[in-house]
Amino acid sequence: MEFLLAILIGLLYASGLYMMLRRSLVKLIIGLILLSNGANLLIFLLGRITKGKPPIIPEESYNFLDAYADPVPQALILTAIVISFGLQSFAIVLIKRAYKVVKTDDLDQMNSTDEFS
Amino acid sequence: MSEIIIGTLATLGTLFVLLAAIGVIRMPDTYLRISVTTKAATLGIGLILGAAAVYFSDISITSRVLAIILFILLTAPVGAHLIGRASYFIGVKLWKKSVIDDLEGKYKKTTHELKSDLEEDED
Amino acid sequence: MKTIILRTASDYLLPLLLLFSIFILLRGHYLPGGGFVGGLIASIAFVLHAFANGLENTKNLLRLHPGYLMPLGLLVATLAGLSPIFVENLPFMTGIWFQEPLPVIGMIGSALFFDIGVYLVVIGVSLTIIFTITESA
Amino acid sequence: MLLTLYKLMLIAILTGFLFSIFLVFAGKYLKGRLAILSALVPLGLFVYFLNFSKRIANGEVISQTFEWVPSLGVNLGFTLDGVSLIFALMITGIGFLVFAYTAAYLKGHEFLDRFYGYLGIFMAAMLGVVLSDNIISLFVFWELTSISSFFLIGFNNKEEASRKSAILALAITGTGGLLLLAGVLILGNVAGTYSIAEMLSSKEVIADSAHYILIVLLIFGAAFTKSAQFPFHFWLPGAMKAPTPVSTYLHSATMVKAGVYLLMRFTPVLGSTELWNSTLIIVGATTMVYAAIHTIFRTDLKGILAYSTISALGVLVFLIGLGTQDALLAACVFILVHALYKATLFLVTGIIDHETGTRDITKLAGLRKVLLPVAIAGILAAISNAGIPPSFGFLGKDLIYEATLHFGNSAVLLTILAIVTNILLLYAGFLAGIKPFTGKLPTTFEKVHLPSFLMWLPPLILATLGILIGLFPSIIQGSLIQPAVTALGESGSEIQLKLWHGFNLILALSATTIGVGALLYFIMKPSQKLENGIAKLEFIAPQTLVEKFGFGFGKFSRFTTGLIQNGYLRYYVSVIILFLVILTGYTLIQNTKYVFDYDSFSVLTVYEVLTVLVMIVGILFTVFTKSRLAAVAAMGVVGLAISLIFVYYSAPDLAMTQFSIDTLTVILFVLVLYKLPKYLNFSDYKVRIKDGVLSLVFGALITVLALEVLSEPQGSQLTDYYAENAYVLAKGKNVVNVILVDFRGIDTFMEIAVLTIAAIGVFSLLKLRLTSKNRR
Amino acid sequence: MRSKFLSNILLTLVWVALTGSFALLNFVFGFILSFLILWVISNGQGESKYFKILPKMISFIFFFLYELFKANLQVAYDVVTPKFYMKPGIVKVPLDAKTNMEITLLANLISLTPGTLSLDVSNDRKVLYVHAMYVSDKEKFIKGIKQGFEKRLLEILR
Amino acid sequence: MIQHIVLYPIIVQLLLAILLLFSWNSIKIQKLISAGGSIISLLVSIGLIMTVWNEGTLTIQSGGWEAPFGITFVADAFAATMVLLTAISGLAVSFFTVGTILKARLKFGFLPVLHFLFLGLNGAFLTGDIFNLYVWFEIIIISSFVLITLGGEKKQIEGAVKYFTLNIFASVIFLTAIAVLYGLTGSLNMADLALKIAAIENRGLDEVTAILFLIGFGIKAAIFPLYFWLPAAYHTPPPAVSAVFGGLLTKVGVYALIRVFTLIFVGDVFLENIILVLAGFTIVAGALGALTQNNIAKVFSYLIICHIGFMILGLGLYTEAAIAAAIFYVIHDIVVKTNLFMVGGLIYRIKGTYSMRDLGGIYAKYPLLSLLMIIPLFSLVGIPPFSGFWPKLSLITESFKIDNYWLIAALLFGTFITLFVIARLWAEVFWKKGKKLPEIQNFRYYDKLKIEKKIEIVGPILFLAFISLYIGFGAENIQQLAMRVGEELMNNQMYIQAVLGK
Amino acid sequence: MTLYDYLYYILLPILSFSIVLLFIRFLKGPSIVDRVITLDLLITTGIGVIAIYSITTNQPTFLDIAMILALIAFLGTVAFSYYLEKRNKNE
Ligand code: NA
Ligand code: NA
Repeated sequence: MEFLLAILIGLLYASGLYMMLRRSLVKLIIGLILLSNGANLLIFLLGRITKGKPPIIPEESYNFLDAYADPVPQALILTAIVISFGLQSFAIVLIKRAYKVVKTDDLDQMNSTDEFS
Repeated sequence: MSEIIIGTLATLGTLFVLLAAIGVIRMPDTYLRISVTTKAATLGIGLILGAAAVYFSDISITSRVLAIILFILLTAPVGAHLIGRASYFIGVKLWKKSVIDDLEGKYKKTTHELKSDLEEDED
Repeated sequence: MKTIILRTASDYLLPLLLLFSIFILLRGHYLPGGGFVGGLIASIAFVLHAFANGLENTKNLLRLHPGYLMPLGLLVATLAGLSPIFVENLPFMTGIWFQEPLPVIGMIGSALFFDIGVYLVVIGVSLTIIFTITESA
Repeated sequence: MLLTLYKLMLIAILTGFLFSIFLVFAGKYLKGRLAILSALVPLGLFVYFLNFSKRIANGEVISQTFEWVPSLGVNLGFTLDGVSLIFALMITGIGFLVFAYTAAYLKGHEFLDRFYGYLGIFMAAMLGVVLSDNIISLFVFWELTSISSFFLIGFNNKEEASRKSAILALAITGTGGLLLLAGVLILGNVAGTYSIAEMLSSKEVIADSAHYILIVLLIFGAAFTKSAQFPFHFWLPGAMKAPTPVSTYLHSATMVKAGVYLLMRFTPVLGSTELWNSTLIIVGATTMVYAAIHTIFRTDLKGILAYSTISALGVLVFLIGLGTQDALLAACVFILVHALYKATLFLVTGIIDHETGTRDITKLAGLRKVLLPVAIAGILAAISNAGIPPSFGFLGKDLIYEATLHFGNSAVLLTILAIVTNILLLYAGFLAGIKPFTGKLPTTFEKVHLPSFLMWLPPLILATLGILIGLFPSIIQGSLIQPAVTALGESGSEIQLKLWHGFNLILALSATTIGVGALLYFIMKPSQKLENGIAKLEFIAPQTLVEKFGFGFGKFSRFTTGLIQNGYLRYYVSVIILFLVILTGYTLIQNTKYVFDYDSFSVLTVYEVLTVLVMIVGILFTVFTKSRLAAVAAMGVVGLAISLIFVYYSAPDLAMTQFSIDTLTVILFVLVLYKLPKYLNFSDYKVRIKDGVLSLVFGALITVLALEVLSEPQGSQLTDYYAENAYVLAKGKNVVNVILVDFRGIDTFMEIAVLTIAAIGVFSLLKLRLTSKNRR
Repeated sequence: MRSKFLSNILLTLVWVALTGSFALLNFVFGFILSFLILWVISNGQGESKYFKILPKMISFIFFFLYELFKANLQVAYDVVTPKFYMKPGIVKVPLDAKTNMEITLLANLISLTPGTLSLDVSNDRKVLYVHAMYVSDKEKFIKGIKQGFEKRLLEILR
Repeated sequence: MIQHIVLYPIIVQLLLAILLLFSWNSIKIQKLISAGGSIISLLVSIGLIMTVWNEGTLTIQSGGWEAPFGITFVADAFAATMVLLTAISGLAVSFFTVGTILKARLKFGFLPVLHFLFLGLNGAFLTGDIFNLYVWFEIIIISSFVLITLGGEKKQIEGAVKYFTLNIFASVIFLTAIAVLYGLTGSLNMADLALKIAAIENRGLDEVTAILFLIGFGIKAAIFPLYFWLPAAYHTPPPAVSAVFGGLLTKVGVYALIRVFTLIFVGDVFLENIILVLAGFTIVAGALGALTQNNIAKVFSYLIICHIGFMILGLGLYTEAAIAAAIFYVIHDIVVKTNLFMVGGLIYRIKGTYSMRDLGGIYAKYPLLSLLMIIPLFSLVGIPPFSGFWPKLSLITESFKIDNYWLIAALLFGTFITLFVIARLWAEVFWKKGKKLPEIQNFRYYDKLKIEKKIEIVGPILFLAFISLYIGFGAENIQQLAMRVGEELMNNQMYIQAVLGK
Repeated sequence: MTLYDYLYYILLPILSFSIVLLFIRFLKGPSIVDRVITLDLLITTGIGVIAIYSITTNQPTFLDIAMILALIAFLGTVAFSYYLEKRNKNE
């Protein structure tokens, strides 16, 4: 499964990047979302995955009785997911605003700030 | 004994879910697909969750299972209603072999106000 | 959306979801859940209400702009984090606990208040974002 | 007592700075009285330095160090020896006269206070240069002279030409300054000290060092630019845009001599090598001849003086290049000679300009009738310039010929060059000092008045000095010249400055020079035609070349900047990714084992494979669908699949959060989307393929990296610690949650802060509308 | 007032069930919590009726489960067999149900039953538009709904 | 516990942000809180750096969990210096904001977000945990997104899209690097990582991770060829925002690079060479860019890039003296760049334009103000003995010591272009005769401002100018500090010892 | 065959297969409504998968996820409907 996940993560990175290389602002944001999903899964995978053993201490016990999954990557990803949510929601609104003021979704038409003046 | 109950519930549930899936694939129009999914899946999931409840046979888990079922029962039909209605707005066509469409022309285009036209009928 | 079906359903879903959200919040320390998901569910409750009844009604229901929940939550979390400094001269965010556990919630301690802070902030944030977008839509 | 005196040396330098800071705040209120009072500053300093002359004459070298930035080896180390003293006196002495002159010259000018401010800074900086023993502090002051020069050249800054000249001068001298910086730093490193005095003892080490050539070239670069040596000379004529006092003070008497000073200062450290001497001789000779020839083609008095100044600077560099005791002696003397007569000529020119409103030599004549004291000054200066006995200039010229004549094999050639230069310089001096005053006074100038004594007295004093010293060379011989030559490392024989050496070859050469020069003056008539003639050659002039280079460079920078910063976001992303791919790819390929421990991987099951499959297709669908809404919905599917993966692999909290957030994101998208235009496919096929390849390579890289990492052992001590303590110490059983609110609570804290900020952002982005009313 | 109290009790029960702890303290906590929630959200809401008649309700639940199962089989059969026997269409069903609660419950129950889907209620609340898979006879279909779900439902609710 | 003070800069900013949010409806109160809070913040930072100077590196384990299990906060000389600079720059900007930012913007959360930004900066400097650093980075970027878009004008949005995309992209790479790091070591504490990374046998993976950090932080630091977002965006927001961005934001990237490459990834010659090459190109590319622009804010933006190259160069040279020089440059640059954009803001306020073509005549009309503005300009160029001069000494010397003349050439080139550009700017903006520009409606020209407003604008510039002067003329003290930092950084055992006690 | 094997090797794959079927409909569309429906149904099926998985792993914890899924999935449908209605009104 690790092998498959590694490929899946690669695909997430690749497709995220590909979307970022399009000219549409919407695609750009979708690309960023795919990328951050990829990064989260990468943390998950590289933290080593364990099946069916959530890191929750059983009732009536002070300690794990059995094997358990590494909780650290999970905590990290949780934080990362929430943070990306904040950024994504801002990004989505940015699209809206951009369309309102620039009147296009086409990124190629948003380069006035790079022009010589 | 409980194993048999669990197995049966889970099997039935799974089959209903599968049924819903096949239904969604096969049904010829959107409304029919909505129709099929809401029920089959609801029932199926209810049964599967029931199996889980029996398996764990713990009061807190059972009540949680009941809560999930309750939620699904509450939300699934509302969702179906909303999306079905929306389909009509955006002009999703009925299957060509449909026999009747009482809704035709009853929505006001701009406000989505829905007429009953009952007075007209009574006249 | 003008549909009584949704409106009626949301009236009943609202308290149910809120209850549920608190449940999720409080059990986080023992089982999956916690302030974040709890807060999300609470905000979903209000969002549903808003979809069904219109934003104005939901805002009236809330009385206060949801945005104020953000500093409130942050303040709760900060105070929870600061409490060890003042109480026992321990580092910021050190957990301090009451002696006796409560049912469901378990041990009451600064971590719980911190989670409540998270809960409030998440509600404030989600509602602010969704309401703002809906309003300007 | 001694100590206080020493300390004064720092204060002496600071005086100028303090003076100008004082002017910044008080200048406006002092304007009327300011002028004369200001002149007291350089006068006081002149007297102060004069006080040292006796001790210097006795062979003392006064030095004092003040710590500044000792951790960088930078001290304010000051040394007063013969060379420094000559320069210090020149700076303060001529400074005094120029300050006084300015009082009248710029009388009533609205920015007079600023002008004095700049002059004050300049004077202080220049003193700093000539007194510094620490080469870093020398550099510091050196740069300050360039900067103050920039402000002075640009003083009439409403004129574009003035601004342009200021920038050009700064560009050239600034470049030189940076070369100097590199030079002194490398030199300091090689020598192991930044103190010039200490370097003297490691002369051999420096000369033998592999970096000797580099050091010398860098220092040459600095000296040549500052002292306007060919081909860096062209900024100087441009600098004449500055008010005349500036031209007098900076661009003829003092600042431009900083380069000469630098060469002199480093002669004992770096000199006496083939590289050093030959380069200086060649550059100096070229400059002196080239600039001297140029004077013929000028009609603007200041232009003439500018080129003759360049030529004189060439002579000085040439003499330092010769490097013999004779030559260095000649250099020391000639510096003074030149300072006296050239300053006079500039001041005279200033008066002419000020009173007649023109500097065009073809129009000026007969002014002796209206400006007699000025005429006297001019003529005296011209005499000294010409080297006519008994002027100081005669002494100087003698010494130059003395030096060239005794310079081994090339003596003849060098002497001829010196003669040619001197002839042309004589011509130039006559033009500036005599021509305007002789002949018939044009009617237009009849109403010209003699200006305030503040203006004519300074040149007269300088000119008179030029004669007096010639008559009584002993005034300076022991007190100034001898110590200076000693300081240059030539402690050989005692120096005798005499006007009369008897009839000898040198006298003959002098006579020839004067004769031919005078002849030239009577034959040649400066004219606009000549000036126009040389203008035709401008396209190969160094200035043109430099300007062309500058222009080309500007074009080049626009081109490259436009290429790099082309405005297309996707291109930016590509470049960054390409960079990443190349670097990491290179490293990975070099180090990868490609041996994966498949056994340690968990088994594939049907439901997992199907989940992953759905996810893969979902991703592809998101990427390739033509409908935005479908793409958004597909992201929902992807999110669900990820949640399921989290479920399979024991991460319930993650699954919950991932799912709820994905749903929320989809909702936000949906709420925003309907106002947007349709998804358009902008890019063509080729671009898509190119991007696709890049993306796939990037993805593959990440996959390989992941597999590589997985094949390494990992044991986290965190995990065990958390497991042991989650319940016992942190009183929670959901370890993930315990980490989130306790072990790593700050992460979560800031995560909600991020959310808060994002919400504010969303709120303000959508609600805040800047209207024309609240826009400003 | 009474219905509010009922709601409060009901929510308390839900809480207790969710938490799975029947300790007295948990009841009290659940009650206070529900009270607070109801208080928070009660602003601007009209009276609402909660389940009054328990037995009827239970019988209704069984009736519904039976319908659900039966209809599911019917639909299942149609889905898995190659040929479609259905005659779908949208039917206008006049309503006797009046209150929001009544209409909503009815509509949802109809939707939950396989083969039928409540599409919308007219703005004057007089008519429910239902999409159905089998409308060979329109009148019979309407009657089925009115006699079946609506009647039983109203019995409970009124 | 004396260690509490490590977290005070963070807590103060956090409380400020919260208070500001509570006072959402009253700009007046917000202004008071922001100004007062910034002063408190400065005092706290001074307290911190003095404590650190006397007591050595301080650490505090947040939550009381011993390292490496909790999140450790570490105040070494480097971190304390950066915190102090944040406070200084923050104080100036906070006042400048009050004087220059539109009411409309203030009503929509400008000040709270500004303080959130400072919070993020302080956190990033003080944390000793790599993932926590990521979180602080996110605070910083989201605040900067909000600040850069606040007002939502066309150019702001266009710039923001690029700024946003590339910065998020950097975060993703950063996160990827963390994933790899955790996958290799199972640790997040930076001191612990230093030990564990050193023990990894597969140096290739170690190197790849380092490269990922280099690129992730490099984007944020705006080094070549990763800096595209900066010229696209930095000139678009109001000057108060550009001032914080120009002064502090890119420096966080530099900070992170220096931190990571002196603590965790140590002694990789290949990487050091890459960093050197990039530094050289950064200097040159930034300089070329600055040469081409006519908008003064854009000129400043490119100069930021150019000078980032200087700092990175110090890192790449990787000697104690060079690192110290980089630190000195950072100290100088934060103050100067902040001030520079405020100066730009003042110029804008005077004439209503940023274009050098239209500007002019300021020196004639406002001589004292011009002289004030010349201080940051001179410091920027590093005209000796102004502040930018000193670090170059070591940079050149150290480049010479490895016989890399290209680097010296790049340094001199960068310096020269800076000099040239600023001279041209001075000539165009201050000297040139002012044109009569069409009056902008509702624009509040500097002339027409009340004296209090003028003080709010000029005061911060004056404040930072004084600090610049101090850095230049009191260079010895700064150099001592920089050398202490350099020494601490080059001996990462000190850091590890302080955090892990071993 | 134990109950575990039955659930794990037969039912779980069947449910996953259902997911694939649903996903095919998702891909086919044709209308956005179809996609929304299938998305909803996918989530519901996901709940089933999770429930079975929780039995096979003996981890009741996973049921909590099912709970969240059930709650939140609905909101997606509501939002899409809201969107479709609004877009339609605007056109
Ligand atoms: Na069939
Ligand atoms: Na139905």
